[in-house]
Amino acid sequence: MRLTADQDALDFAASVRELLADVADAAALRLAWDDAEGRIPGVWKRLADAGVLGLTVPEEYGGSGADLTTLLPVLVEVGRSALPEPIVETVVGATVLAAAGGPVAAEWLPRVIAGDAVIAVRLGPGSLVSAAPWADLLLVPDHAGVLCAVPSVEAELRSEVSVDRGVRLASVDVPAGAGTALGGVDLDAAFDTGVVATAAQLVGLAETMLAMSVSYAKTREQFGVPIGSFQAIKHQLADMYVDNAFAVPVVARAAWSAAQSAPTRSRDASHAKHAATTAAQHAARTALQVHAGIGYTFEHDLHMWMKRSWTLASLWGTKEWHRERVAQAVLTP
Amino acid sequence: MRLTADQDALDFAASVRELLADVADAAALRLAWDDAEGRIPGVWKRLADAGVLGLTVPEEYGGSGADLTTLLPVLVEVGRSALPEPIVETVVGATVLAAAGGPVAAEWLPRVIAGDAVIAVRLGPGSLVSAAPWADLLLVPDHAGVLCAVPSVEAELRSEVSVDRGVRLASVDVPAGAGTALGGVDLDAAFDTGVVATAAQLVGLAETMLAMSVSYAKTREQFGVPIGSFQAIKHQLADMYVDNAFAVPVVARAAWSAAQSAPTRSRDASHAKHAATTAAQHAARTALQVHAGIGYTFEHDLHMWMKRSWTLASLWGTKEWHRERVAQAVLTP
Amino acid sequence: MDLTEPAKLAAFRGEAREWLRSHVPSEPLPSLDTAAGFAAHREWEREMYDARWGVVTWPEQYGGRGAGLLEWLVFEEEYWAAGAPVRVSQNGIFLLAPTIFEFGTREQKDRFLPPMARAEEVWAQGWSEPGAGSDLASLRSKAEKVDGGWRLSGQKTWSTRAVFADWLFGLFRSDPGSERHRGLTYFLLPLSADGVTVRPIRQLDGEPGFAEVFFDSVFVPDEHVLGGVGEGWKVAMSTTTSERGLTLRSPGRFMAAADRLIDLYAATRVADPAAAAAARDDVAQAWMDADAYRLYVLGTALKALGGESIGAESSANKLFWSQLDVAVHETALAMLGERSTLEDDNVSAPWLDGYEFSLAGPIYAGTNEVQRNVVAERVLGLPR
Amino acid sequence: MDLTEPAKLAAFRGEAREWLRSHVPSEPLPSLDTAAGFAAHREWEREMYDARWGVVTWPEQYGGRGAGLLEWLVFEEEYWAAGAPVRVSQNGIFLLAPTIFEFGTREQKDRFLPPMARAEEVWAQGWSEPGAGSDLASLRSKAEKVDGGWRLSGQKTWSTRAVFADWLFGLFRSDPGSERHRGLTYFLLPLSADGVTVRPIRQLDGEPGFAEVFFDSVFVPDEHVLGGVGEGWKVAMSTTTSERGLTLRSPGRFMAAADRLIDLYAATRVADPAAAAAARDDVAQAWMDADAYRLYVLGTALKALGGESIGAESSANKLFWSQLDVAVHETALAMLGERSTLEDDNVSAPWLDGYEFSLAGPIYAGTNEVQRNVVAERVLGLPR
Repeated sequence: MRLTADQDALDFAASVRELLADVADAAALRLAWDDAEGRIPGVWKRLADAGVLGLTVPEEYGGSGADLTTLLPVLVEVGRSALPEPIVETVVGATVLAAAGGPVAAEWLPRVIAGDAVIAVRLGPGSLVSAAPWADLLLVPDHAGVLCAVPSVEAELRSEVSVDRGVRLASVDVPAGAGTALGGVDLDAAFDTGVVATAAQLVGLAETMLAMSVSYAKTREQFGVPIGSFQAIKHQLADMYVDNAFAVPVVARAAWSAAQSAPTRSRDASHAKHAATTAAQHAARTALQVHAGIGYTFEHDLHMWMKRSWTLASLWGTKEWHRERVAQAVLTP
Repeated sequence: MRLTADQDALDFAASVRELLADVADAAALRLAWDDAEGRIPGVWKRLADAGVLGLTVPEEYGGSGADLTTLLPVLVEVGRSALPEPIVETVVGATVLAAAGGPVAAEWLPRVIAGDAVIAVRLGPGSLVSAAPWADLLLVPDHAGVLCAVPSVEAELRSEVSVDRGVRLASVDVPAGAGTALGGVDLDAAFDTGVVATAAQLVGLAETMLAMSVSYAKTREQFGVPIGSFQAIKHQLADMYVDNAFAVPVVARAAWSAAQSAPTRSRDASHAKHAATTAAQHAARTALQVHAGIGYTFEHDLHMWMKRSWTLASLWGTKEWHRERVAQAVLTP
Repeated sequence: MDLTEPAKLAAFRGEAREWLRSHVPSEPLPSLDTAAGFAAHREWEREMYDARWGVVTWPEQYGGRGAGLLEWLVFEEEYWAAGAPVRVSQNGIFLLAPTIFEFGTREQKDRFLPPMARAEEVWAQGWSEPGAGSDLASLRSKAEKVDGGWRLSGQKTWSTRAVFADWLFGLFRSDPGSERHRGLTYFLLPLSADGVTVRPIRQLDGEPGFAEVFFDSVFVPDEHVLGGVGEGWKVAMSTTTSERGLTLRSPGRFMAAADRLIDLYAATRVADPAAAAAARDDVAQAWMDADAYRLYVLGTALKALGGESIGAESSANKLFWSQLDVAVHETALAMLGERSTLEDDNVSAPWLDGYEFSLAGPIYAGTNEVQRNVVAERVLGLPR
Repeated sequence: MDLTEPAKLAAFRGEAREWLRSHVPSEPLPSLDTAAGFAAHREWEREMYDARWGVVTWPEQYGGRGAGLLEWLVFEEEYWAAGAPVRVSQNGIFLLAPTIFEFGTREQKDRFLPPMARAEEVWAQGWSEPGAGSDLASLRSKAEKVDGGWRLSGQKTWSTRAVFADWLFGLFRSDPGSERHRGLTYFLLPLSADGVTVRPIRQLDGEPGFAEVFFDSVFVPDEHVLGGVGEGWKVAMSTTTSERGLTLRSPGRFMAAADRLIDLYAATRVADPAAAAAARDDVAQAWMDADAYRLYVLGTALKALGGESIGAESSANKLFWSQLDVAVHETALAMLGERSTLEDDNVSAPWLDGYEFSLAGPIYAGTNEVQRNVVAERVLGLPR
């Protein structure tokens, strides 16, 4: 048995980590935040070249045909770096297209793999579509509730402004007759994939916020000693560590259940989103309290990770929504 | 304006505190716990002689005709000393009898004031009757739901054993035709009186558990210093203090609302029970953690206060029940 | 016990409510952290001052109503219930003014209080330094005695409002050999003085809510020293106590927030019943906590009026309101769900702003960790 | 990743489940803290031993099955799911045995392990002293070298099971001049030895779950020293690590508790719908936390099997399970409402007992305050 990704997947994630450290560090992130487009130029193509975007696309479309457990450590890295790129949306979109098959899949999947197309999807309880303003193709329900593939040029978007400048949210309206209806897709499975992928990012966000806080607590001095020598700080950081350490295996198990289409897939995905959201929110609160004033500034990097944890907590179903989904699975005979 | 009891009420409570320190200290409490009867011999009469039992009984029946705000500080003292005596039950019972009036009141109230009779009542959501095994008179609903005054000799009791040896709980069954129906009583008002009186005791329990914990933290040494010098202990005790400090005025206000039959009487009573229960439960958990091993023993006094906080938390409506009652008052337009 | 509002107090409440009802801007003013917004808030303060609602607790001679603590609490309840703007003069009228009344000379009172009350002179605070946050006594910015006054050098940070404010009050080390609480002096100076450089700091919401202030041999005349030379710590503490205590976080603010939360709950019950159901207990808790805070502060005020000192209660106070404020906003954001992070949503934006603002609560004016130490050591008497 | 249970492991599970199904006493045994109950639990241990289910992780030559960590976790899941009795041999088989296997001589293994496994010799622990709780290294009970052995003097406390146990293992200061972790030696001795006095301590539930043990010049032969003289701390730590770590709080226990909580919820939904509704979120949280604990321990076990060391994870582990255990029982008691404190109620009593037991979790084997220090200093590398 193995509860972590396979070694080759870990090695691949490590290479992505190096790539992101190289092209998407905090400085690059800051530029993207101040930029109207809100993305880091060139990164998307680099991720495509590295094989990230095609990792879970079936081989028949030119992908690597890997499952979610292989992609998982990459998604944690994406969270660690608070990367402002539509990876989850595109990966889930590609999953939907592959399941639907047909000409739409044949047309779009190779472009996704090559990094030439971004997909945004609307699934689950929410009505906002994350990454829609960045997307070339939208997978959204039409007025009859049928999921359709709609080139974004044909859709009407109402963009919103999030406190997290690293995401782009919009409401999408599909004119009657626009787009292509997608049949034979297990939408719940696709939604759960997005939920687990988001949970993985939240775990990564929490890890970075913990690391930032620990290093700050070791160097910042008050009353003549590092604040990390105060028990009040130590214990807050210890609780922060424990919270996230126990979310990690829950997220891993959810990826396995999704990859195996286990009967507990939805329950496990919701458990993962709930645990990871709780850990990330806890991490954001504690990180700010430990950083105190400096963490409250826009100049410091912390706020970009905090606000990403706020948005990812609110998308793909809130933790309350997922807790109730778990409750319905385990409390109803 | 004044949010604390009047000076004469405070002076009276101080005299009761001295009385209890004299006749109902921890040693006496311990004896009562090991005793089959479960009460401290002679205390009831002493409380009657001191005027506690007649304090809120109308003057026409020989009482002092004071309201709940005057009794409040005495009830806090009762909580502080974890006194195993049916004061709340008897006070509420007397209130009900006085409201009902007639021969039953005329027969029983003088005996209550004199300390010759204990009353137990069943009001509110619960079905257990606290102090029933000690009572001479039971005020319980008959099968038709009408509140009746039933001499305990005529009722059928099924006694229960509580982990708190300082209380006696029982289910009470009233044979058809037994007892005297009591009309014209505002049962909600009587229930709220019991709720606020219980909240006052919980505040007193929390105060004693805080005091015990602080003095232990000052004297107990580990790693060569008093454990109270560790920030982890300091902050737990500070939070414990804050919790109870903010419950105190909520309980006081509830007593005022009850005394004035304010429209917010029930909302305020429930708020008081919720706040005081939360503070006492928090205090019990923290006190045990601060005392650690020694607090976990039956030899140490702490457990008697902890267990009293458990029982009072569970009687007169749980904090969840009261929170929902507040919600219905403030959330429904 | 007596919780009936006295007739005189009720009348005061009625008068305040009436005036606020007819004068509070119907549209929210632009952000305090913009030049235009700052000016608009100055105007609002001036309008209040002209109607003698600006500084109700001040003596009449300085434009106040000589209002007592209870009137002040009542005014604050009405002020926030009316949805009135935040107070741009806050640093001055709530933090500095009490200190001037206590330690200022007659000349200082006449010079500084009237323009402060009219918001012609808005004050920024100069407490913290890069190396002196929670550990305020470790500050190093210095004041050198020169002919007729002092020359200030060094750096302050987290100076609220400094970007648009006119004057600054702060502590400087006037005795070069001194350490910790000794040898500090309390100075008042215009931010327009030669040698003063203000560098805005963007806070969490991206707005320049506070600033770093650099002092390069800034001259301050002797008459702008508040209290005795070398007694700055004693003088300043009277201010930070009021900051932590009653006069900065009036219950009215949280009662108003709890009422808005209840409105949001009612709306959410229609729009997203499941989200409302999940938040129901937290909404009730928020209302109860705001109500408990109101009662606790009332009790403290009545104690103070009864002549009791209220020292360390202010730390318990700060712990409670700062946690309450965060919880109220977290509950709101949970109900807002996917729209909770939208800055351009009329419903979400105020809650999001309020949340970001609330996150500063457990940090400023002495972190909550410091406050817990204070409660443990000064209230409970635990060893340092 | 691979979470499929291997066929061999599944077969082991099936065998264990089958045996437990047909052998676990249908009625709960009398309390372990009574003489009769203690005897009954000894018999149960003997029955398990005879079927080679008593010490599954031990080598076959000592009556075990040489089971690995995964088999052990599976066995524990099945054991608690079957509602089997608590393990009276726990101190011995989980705390002492691993130490004997690591440090014991061949003679000591042959002398002590078989009767331990058959529960003919039940072990009590002798760690804490009145002055040495969280600060274990400050213990003062001493051992004086005499001809052929040692003479022990002093006092131990919180000695679990000591009231009815046969033997005790513990640390004594064998070097009079030594301090802290140095100069301690690990001894094994019968509680029936001359000079040993056991004074029962009634715990929260009133039962004598542990005891004080007094030593008045008690002779212990050299061959009952475990590990080297003066190396007691190193030897003992291997035990307390296992106590904090995997082998004392197996997930099966909490999964079984969460399942019982779900049953209670279902019953409460009928008996008191409002109470069930108020507890719904907490019940779901309890199930999720028990499941998370299971997964975390599985992950740790797989790491260990992969050759990684798991040292300080055991502190995170202890923090999580001890808080989970309290929360599960608090949720149950909240649903039980007015009946939650009844010792004579068939439904409440087990939850009340379990709650009282759970309250010891954050205290023993290193308080949670100590555990947080360990996580902060050893895992996160924060300064001492």
